[in-house]
Amino acid sequence: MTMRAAVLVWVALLAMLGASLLALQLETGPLRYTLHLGAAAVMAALVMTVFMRLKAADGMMRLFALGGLFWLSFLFLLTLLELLSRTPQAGG
Amino acid sequence: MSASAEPAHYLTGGWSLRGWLLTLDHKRIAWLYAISITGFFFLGGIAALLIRLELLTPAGDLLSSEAYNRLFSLHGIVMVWFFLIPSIPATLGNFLLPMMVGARDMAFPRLNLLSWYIYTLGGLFTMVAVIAGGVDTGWTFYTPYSTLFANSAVLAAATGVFVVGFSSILTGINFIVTTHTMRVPGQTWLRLPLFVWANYATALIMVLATPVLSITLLLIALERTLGIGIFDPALGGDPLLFQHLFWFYSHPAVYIMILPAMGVISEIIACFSRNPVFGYTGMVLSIMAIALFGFLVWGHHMFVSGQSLYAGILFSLFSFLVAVPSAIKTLNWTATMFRGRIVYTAPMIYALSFLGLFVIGGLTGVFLASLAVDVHLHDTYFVTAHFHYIMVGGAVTAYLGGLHFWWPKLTGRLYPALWSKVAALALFIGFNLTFYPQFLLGYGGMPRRYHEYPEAFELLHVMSTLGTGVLAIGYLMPLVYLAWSLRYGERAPANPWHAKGLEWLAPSPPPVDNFVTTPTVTEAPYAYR
Amino acid sequence: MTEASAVNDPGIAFRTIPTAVSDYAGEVDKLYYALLGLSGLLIVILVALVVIFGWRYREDRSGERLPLLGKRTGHYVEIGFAVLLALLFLGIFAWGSQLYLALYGESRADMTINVVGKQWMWKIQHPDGTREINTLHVPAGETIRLRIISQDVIHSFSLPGLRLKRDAVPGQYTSAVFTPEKVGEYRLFCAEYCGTSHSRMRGKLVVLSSADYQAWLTRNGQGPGPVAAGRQLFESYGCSGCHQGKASVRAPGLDGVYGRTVPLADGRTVKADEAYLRDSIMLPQKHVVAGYAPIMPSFSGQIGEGEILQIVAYLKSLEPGEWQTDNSTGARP
Amino acid sequence: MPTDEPVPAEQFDDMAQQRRSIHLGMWAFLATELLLFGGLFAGFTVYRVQHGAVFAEAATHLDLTLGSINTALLLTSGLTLFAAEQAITDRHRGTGLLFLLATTLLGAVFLGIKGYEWYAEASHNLVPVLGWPFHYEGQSPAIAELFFNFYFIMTGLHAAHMLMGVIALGAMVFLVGRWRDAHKLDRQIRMVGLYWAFVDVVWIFVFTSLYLLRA
Repeated sequence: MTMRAAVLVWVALLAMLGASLLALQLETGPLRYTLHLGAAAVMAALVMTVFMRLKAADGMMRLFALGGLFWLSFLFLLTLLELLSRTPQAGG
Repeated sequence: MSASAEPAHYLTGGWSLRGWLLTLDHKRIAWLYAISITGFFFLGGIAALLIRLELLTPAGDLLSSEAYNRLFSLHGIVMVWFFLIPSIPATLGNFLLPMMVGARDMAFPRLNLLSWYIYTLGGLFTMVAVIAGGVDTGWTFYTPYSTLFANSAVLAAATGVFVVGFSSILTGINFIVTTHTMRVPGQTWLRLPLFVWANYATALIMVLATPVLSITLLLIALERTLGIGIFDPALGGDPLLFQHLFWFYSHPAVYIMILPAMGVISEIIACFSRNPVFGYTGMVLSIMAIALFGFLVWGHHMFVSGQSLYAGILFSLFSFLVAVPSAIKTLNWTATMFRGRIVYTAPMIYALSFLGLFVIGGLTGVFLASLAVDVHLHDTYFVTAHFHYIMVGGAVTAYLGGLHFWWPKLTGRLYPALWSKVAALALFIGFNLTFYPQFLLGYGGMPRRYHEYPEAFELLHVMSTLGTGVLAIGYLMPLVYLAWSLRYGERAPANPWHAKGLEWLAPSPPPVDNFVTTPTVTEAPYAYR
Repeated sequence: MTEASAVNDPGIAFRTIPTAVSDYAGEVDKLYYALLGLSGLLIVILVALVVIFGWRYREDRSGERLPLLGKRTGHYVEIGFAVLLALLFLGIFAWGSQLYLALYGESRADMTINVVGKQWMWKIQHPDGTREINTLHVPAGETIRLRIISQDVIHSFSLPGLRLKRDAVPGQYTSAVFTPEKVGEYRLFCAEYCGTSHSRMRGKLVVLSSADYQAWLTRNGQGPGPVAAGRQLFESYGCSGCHQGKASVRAPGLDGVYGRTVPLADGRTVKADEAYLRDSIMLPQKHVVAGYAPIMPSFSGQIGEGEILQIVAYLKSLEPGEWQTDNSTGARP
Repeated sequence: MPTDEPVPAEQFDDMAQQRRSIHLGMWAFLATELLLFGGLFAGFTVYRVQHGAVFAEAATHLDLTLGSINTALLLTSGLTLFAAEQAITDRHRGTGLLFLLATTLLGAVFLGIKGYEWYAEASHNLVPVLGWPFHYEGQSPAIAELFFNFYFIMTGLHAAHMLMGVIALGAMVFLVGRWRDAHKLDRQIRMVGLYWAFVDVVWIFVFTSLYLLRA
């Protein structure tokens, strides 16, 4: 992992932040929120691959890095599933 | 003991306080843990005895309601977090895991010691909670009772549990890394003893589930101190969210308690059947499946709570499915005895007791996974009986079995064989006397956490209380003869049971560096034939 | 609490299978017997195997040791056992889920009884406004829906005779449906730990014949029915001032609101059910109706759950257009 | 400068084993941290879905400019720490020290700005702590209070992690200044780097869900 790559990633990160802030001009709605969250996911991925050097790490290390996310997804998915199916009252 | 009389090992030398309290030796840290959890076990046990004595009569005549509620909360908190969670991993696991992979120590010895200190700090907070008048929320800390209504030392108790969580996280990290990186040449993943696999899976759960409990308790603490309410219904908060977060930890926590127990039982049954464990691969897969799918079933604690019916059905389905790997393990333990040469030592009697109690606990779990039956049984004594069959009949019996199995290795001494067998039987009988009647009480409708109850339930409560007496004897006996054996017990050879496994290659007790020469592994585990 | 100090247990004996008060309870028992049978069978097989192996292969028996099962045979045994057990489990799962939906998912009922849990008593309101504490009288043969809520902490309304239990959660209605068949007195508990006198928060379920139930209502009915009571509260809390009156403050009319789909200020729509009406009183800005300003104050902490249930009953009773006539004539019956 | 052959700690056989162990251990620790924040985010998500409109409106009461500046600062500190790591690996002590100091400074400024934001919110009576007066102009103050509760807990927990990070960075400044065992410094700076980058990642999500998902 070179310094050059790191600088490029930093530029990309700031660009993503700028893009996400620009998206605020859009109308509030699912599209805008998706853009914000998508930008956050890309930024997080960039930080993890380059600043945390996952790109250079071996498979086991990557598994450890993503394992937490995998288990966390259980918490999110099942809790949200329960909430959204709880009572058929909120329409929309 | 004079040090000159025996060869140097990890117990000789450095008998100063400093030599123990600042030790980085995983074997000594195991002892620090063993002594602490024994203390907490008997504290929780005294609470249990008082609870059972109160329930001898339907009226609340021995204790006030406040005292009773504080006692069952103390019993739960102490037994779950200060005994069961650390029991097998932090003592036997700490001692044996590095030896079983052939290492000199854990990957992070300092972290290991730190984990014990954090445990002690958590214990201190809990003691503060007791001295400050106790906590009356039950071990589950349900909101809004714990946040807005309870008038007891909730903050100190929650802090104690919050703190002790980090000790189990550190132990977990240590186990995971040690299993990954510290194995000697030849000790491949599929040659690891099941005890190592079980503790590895346990460590995964510790690392991944405990932080969710930590944050949940932190939220409770913040709501009580700063008034930052996350669960307050008046602000649109949802008490069910607390239950989701709590059980996301606390259901997998059951597997933290039972997986290491399963590991112990696999070692004992293989050794005293003189057979390799039946279906080793199946056992490994089952262990890992439990660690994974154990995270998908927490909602079965919430079937009557007002959660979505569809979520309830999904959680029920997962709960049935997670029972299958446990059933496979039971089948394999039984099949391991097939065409064996069975030796009835005390550890084996504990292991067979475990088998019986665990199966009853597991199958009654299937009752509770069935939605409509659970609605009737939820929060009754049936549930109390069920989880005691798993956690006490299962985990504690296995802990005692493991302690008897590895005692010669731990101490270099043998204990009286006859007494130990009597104690194992007393435990089995006492346990069933205590908890079997509670199944009947439960379907009969008797709710949990009741200080007083209708007179019709009296007979079974009396039986249960009487059983507690026998059970107490079953727990006190080992305390006496094991302590006795430390001084007067016969010296143990390196491998008194002719068992397989790297730990038995080391002298008893092992030297500080565990092995005289670094072992290598060339064969599958459990090569008893 | 003095009100809770007199515990009123039904005088019935202990039975390991409590008397089934409804057909549903009998159905749950059948599932219970099936589970007992299945687990009994598995336990017998296990114990038999352990005893046989333990005797046959004990150490002091001499003779050659027979070879172990082949690896492949072993796998067949494991997989076969796992598949068989999984299938059995799936069957029980489906059985249990079906009953569960019948208990909690059913909304058709002949009558709705309100249950409010409070430290440490159960407050019960019958459809005609009759109220009782810690005892629930119900008519046999009628399908009854319980609408349950808690005023403080979580409680759980437990009727073992009906194999029914439902948590009373603050801030959220829960419900359960049952049809009692057997006249008699049965147990009633709070099953979720709720503080000091949790174990005294119990009483009884009294199943009466339909005629006896009517007679009981007449004997005990006092005060106005819930609709009338709700109407009174609607006025005394000042709701009518904005929602009904000609004041300068503009609030949506509520006649016929129940069951309607309401458009909200944020573009969503919501079905005006009981939970919605309750939220609108306690957390008024959660769902602001389109075209109205979010100015309604919250009544959280000022109004009891029992009172909310009465107001909701009143609102439910209103027909669409009912208020127009009221307002135009100015008449107030 | 002494750059002898590295000696592994007693329990390890060689340096490769030690390095691997430390890395795996750190990642396991970060997985724990992830689930710690994850529980909080799960709760936030639940309420964000339940009380969408109120939360979105409440979010407009946060200072987006300061939040964005802080995000940029933190992202930049990731780069400077990476540079410091690189310099230490290449045994450029001076450069390493410089970048470390820059990182520490960026972290400290972040905390300062965060503290100012809290102060500003407190002076607008938006801190529902300890029964302080909470005055909120807008839809449903009760639910908005819930939003602010989350805001203070999430940013507070994150700031606590930042503080630990800044302390660790300070310690690294001291250790690099002393320059005793370069191999050990390599390992230490890697661990601090991983932790700092993790805190960075968490902030990205804290910022997005609290500041950006606004009306």
